[in-house]
Amino acid sequence: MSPIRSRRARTALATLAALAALALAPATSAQQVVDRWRPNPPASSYGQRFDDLFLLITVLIGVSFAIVLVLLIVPVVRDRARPGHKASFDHGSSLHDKRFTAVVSVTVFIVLDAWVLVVAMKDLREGYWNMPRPDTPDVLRVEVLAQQWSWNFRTPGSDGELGTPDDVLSINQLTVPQDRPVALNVTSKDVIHSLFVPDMRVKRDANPGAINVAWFQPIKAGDFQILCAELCGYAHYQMHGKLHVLPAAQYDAWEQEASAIALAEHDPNDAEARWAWDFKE
Amino acid sequence: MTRTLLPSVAALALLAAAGLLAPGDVTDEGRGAAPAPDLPPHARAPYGVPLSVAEGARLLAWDKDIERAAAAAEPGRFRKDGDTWVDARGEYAWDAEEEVYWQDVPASTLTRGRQDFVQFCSSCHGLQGDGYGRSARGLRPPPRSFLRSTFKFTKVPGAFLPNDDALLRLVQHGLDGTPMLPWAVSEQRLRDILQYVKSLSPEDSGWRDPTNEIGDVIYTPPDPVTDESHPKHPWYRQPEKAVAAGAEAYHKYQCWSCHPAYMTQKQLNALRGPSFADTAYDASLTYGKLKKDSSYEVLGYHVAIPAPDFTWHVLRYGRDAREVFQTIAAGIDGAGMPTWGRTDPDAKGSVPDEEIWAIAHYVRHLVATYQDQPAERAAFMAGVRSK
Amino acid sequence: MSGDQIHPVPTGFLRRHVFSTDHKVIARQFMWVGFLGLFLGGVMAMMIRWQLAHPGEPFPLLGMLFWPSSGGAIPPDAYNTLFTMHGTIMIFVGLTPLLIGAWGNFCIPLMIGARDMIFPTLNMLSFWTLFLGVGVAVYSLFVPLGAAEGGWTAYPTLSSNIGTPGDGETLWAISIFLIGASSIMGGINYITTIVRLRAPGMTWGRLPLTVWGLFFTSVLNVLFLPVIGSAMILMVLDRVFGTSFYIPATMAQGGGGDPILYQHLFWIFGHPEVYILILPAWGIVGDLLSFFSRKPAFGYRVTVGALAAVTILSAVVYGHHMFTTGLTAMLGESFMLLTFIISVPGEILFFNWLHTLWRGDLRLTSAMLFSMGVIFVFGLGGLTGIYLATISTDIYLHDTYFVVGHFHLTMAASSLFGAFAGCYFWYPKLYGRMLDERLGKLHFWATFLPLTFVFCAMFFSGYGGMPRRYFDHTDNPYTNELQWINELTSTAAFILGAAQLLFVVNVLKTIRSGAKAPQNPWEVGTLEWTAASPPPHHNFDTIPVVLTGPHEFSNPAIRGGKDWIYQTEPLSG
Amino acid sequence: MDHALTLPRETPRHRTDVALGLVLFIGSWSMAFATLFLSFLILRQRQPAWPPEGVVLPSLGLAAAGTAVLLASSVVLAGAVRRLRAGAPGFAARWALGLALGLAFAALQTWLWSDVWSAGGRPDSGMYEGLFYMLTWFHAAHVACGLLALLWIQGAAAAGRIGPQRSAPAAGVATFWHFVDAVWLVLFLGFFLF
Repeated sequence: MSPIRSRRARTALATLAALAALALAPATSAQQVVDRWRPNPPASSYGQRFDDLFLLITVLIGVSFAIVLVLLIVPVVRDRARPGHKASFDHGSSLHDKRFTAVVSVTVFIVLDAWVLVVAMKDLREGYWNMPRPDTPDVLRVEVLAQQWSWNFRTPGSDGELGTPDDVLSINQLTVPQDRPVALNVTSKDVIHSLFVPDMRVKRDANPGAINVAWFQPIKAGDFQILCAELCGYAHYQMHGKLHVLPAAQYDAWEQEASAIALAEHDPNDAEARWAWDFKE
Repeated sequence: MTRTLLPSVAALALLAAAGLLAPGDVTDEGRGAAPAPDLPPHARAPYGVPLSVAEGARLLAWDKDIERAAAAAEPGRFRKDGDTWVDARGEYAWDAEEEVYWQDVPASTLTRGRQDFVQFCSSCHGLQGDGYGRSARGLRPPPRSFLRSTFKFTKVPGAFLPNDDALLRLVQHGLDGTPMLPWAVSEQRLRDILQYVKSLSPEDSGWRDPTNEIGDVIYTPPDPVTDESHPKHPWYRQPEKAVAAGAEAYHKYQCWSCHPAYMTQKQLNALRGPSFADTAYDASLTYGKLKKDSSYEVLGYHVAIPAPDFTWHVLRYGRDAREVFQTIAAGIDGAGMPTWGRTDPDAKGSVPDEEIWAIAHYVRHLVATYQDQPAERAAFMAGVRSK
Repeated sequence: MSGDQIHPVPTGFLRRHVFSTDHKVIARQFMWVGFLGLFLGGVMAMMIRWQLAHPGEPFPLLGMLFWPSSGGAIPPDAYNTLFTMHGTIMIFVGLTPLLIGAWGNFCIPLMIGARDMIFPTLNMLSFWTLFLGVGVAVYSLFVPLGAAEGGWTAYPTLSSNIGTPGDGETLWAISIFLIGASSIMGGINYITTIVRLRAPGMTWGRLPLTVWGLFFTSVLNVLFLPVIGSAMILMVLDRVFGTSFYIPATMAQGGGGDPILYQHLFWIFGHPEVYILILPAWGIVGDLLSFFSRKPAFGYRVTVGALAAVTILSAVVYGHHMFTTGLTAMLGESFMLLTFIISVPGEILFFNWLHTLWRGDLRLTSAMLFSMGVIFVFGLGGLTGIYLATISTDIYLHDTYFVVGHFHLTMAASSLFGAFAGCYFWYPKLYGRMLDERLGKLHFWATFLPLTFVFCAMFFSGYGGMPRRYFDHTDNPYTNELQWINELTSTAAFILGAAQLLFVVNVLKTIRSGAKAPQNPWEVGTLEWTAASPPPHHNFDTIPVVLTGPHEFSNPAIRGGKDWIYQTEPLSG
Repeated sequence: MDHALTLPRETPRHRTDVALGLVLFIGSWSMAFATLFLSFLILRQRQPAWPPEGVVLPSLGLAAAGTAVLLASSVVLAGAVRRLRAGAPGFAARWALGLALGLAFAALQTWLWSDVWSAGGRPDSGMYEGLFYMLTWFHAAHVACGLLALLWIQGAAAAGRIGPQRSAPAAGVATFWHFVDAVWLVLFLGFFLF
């Protein structure tokens, strides 16, 4: 890099660099929390597809941006205005130039866009939109009713039928079995919310007056965070819950117990409590 | 100059339409067709919501609040006349024949409270505070109706109305396991909201009924497990001893008549003494009971909330032993949980304080070990339920 | 009036300065409203960043002023108002007036060799309608129950009176309608002026790229702002007269509407709106890169073709904002494909810029630095758009900080750098005084570095799964792990905010004691530099006759040792 | 309006400028009407039954009468502009007739509203009434602007500022009126007839 001639400019840049360094030193408040900048490893069957496609796009974009940077920095260094230095005269309107631009843009479209498109379409067909068919035996149907600032979940309980007295109702807590597909029906009572489970790589808007379907299949047991991703008012940030994924055996025990308790708590003449709709496959 | 009049005229016409903006107090009645009968009142899209409160309210005041206000107020505002405070500004007034203090809450405070109430609370508690907001349909437990001035979790014994600080702490704590959030709203705005909520109590009931009395949080003696001033107490720094005593007390005082029992029938009989040696309990011994009489009414029909099973349900206001102690001691008004503790320091509670502390520790033990631990819980309950 | 009819110079303070019909005065009015908007939006951004980095702590200095009841800390409803008005003010009161209002009004007549806009009264009306809209928006901040709180997108049913009672949201909708009306008037004026008032010889092939950018922006303005106008009318009727166009049947007795209808209407306008903001910046950058590389803009016709393609395609790609809303599979995938196709003209434009720089004779003035800043920032922003155009990655990334980083890089940074480049380049012509170059370069680096850090850090927090529009990320354990990124981002954002003071100092210092600007400080050939600085009321004594294109730099045919030529000078041979 | 007096004869160039500006305005604002009409069709299609049973139907006769009156006023105004451009007498009279027909339409419209209002139909009493009021109010706002413009041209013609040598404003206002008329036609077919 040619030395920056004026001394004052150099001192200005130096102070700026110092300021930036100060800013970048991480503010170390008591950090018992594990700091991360990447999502947790995927916990759902099609979750890995997102990570792979994200990596692919990052690589493609990284390379393209590196090329752009080179094409940006070289002129600044080499073609800087100096006495005796001349610019080349080129309107770039010749046929050769137009053909060159066409070729470059087509190759960029093929390399960058078409490749990503193909992978994305495959992911959608086989993963995100590959809803479990209604007759698959072990699918767990879950009805999610979002409301201003909490999630109401409803699972069929041990009899496997929704709309029966033993359905398990819970607020902000959803317990699902491992390695079994979970089909979600998501809707809302009042404003638009969005069910977002980062570790399962699933997100579905809960629109009032409409039922959206989504699905995921947990491949790992544990507790995962449920968040709301669509602005829904003042406590949008407090509208989070926990997704408990239990190994199959533990889940069955839990489901028995939950159904028994739900049955014990069932109050026939309290129609309001048993909100339900016929599940949309 | 006027050659291009059209766009500006269009803009002005629009603004004229905008002038109809604040329809002011267009209440539900002010409009034509009544809502369809089958949908509950809240289902009407609330346009033209009245946001201002016209006149102030005269509400019951609490003498301790007045003392605190007197201490904090500028000098000379309060003076003691005999044994009653006199407020120079006239906000607090002593009512001679009812022997109560009244507080005249100005309309401006109620308006601010109303606006924040509509903004934050109406989605569950309803635009009229009747506990039936848009989001309230199907919620169990249903949101509190402020038209009946009974509050379950303020830690104030049922016979009394909760004071402002108890209500404030309840809102800031939120009720775990329910959509009632810990509200991050500033204390000043919360107090205005609470004044508005108090003003919702109907004529001569709640804060408008002079025969009611405002009480403080239940008397809470120090926790023997952590009380430094009595190091020689057997439970001091030994919570497992308190838990063991708690298990015994829990079953001795028949908490299991509403809550589930956590002992086999044999152990229970042994604990309750020879006269009950061969009692056979009914099948629901180890489940929370759904008491019809302890249910309460929401918009015309009964709602029964089962007593929580401490190994399963989330405690709504019991994050630590102290909060559980206060809930047991104060009881839950209108939910069949009596006041077990001492309403004031010199009275005698139906259960000695130490026993209540023991039960509190036992309950916290059950919650800590079995909640969200399905395997352990299944094993424990299987053991209890085996004859 | 049109043609070479010189209308009399207005006398009297009102005619000359307040209700003036001179496009240069109106340009200054728009510029100052734009600067006011950027300042207001900037302060709100600082408050938002403060709340994200230090949740609950009182905002220094201004906190007690605005929120005494919470001791200076920002309450949750005020936070929602902050990011709603931050978005609205930055877009409609900051960038639109500055980029399209100020530089559009100033550059179009001067660059095409006209005396004034074709409808000067409509031009004046356009400013005052915007002023009215801004007034209504500012008034809505002080309405009981606070201003709009539904985000700048204001999706119903949150923006209906179910989600946000009170008049704030209604006034917000009215102000958007008025600002939209002002942009429509401006659009009509710009298109007719460019079509009808070009100087003799100024063929479509000799128009500077800035004018092309503004032309396509006006086309989009004229076509798509009425769509948001109608969407706002439906919302106002919902809120004030109780109709239920956006309120579904399950929620209201008279219901039957569809909140998704609003999303479609909003984004049919929304995506062209972001192109409305970027097209002028693309035009300005296209020109400035050629001016300061002393080299013709590479592939002038291809660039204009790319701008036209983007304008046409911008109408059909809006679906990528709604991938998770429940579009049918076919609709979602077709929008994905169309969004990828619209990235092609963007890339072509990009290559032409880089090709312009290649083998040029770069004069690194601050305007040039800002233009190259746009290349860097739009490169970064545009490329990260691919994550969001693909449904399978957008399902995870939608409504997270990744999206915030993306649209700030493309819409905020690129348009902002284009506006700053315009300021440094045309300020001498507008005010007749040179802006201080040293301060300009310092302002560029002091803005560019923290800005890149802030918006790239948002990619990391978005990738980590931090949702958008959260009041307090420490409330749940998952986003609490990303809080450290918030703290860094906020620190850098405060530096970025402070850096803008350099520009304020530069402008204020120059008004009083800036060096007198020669007629053509940058040795550039477009028509506005043939007029004096600042140009007289009627711009040109005689309407110039255009003989050459705007980018004839380093043309061997130019004699006299110069490497540039006025558009009015013939290219011999 | 001091400017007009000092204005020389209106050049044909200026006339096409105004024409282009007006075409752009009408093209732009027809997008607004198109959006509202499209929303009307979408919302109408979402309703279980259209028109919902038990709803108060606005009387078709009144709407048809309004359409006829509006069409008539457009024809009359077009004739007036042709006469103005040709320099023939009778422009002011025809223009006044057009204005009167416009006012008649406004009266019919108000009568239509009062019918529905008195029968209890409010904007919030259902989707049908909501759409009815939305479409007619928005159109009526433009009829009001049109009437104001017609009145202004009538005044300008009386004061001599509008004449054969300066007819662009009149032509412009007439074109805007035809636009408002066309919108009403679409609205009449879309809402009242089908």
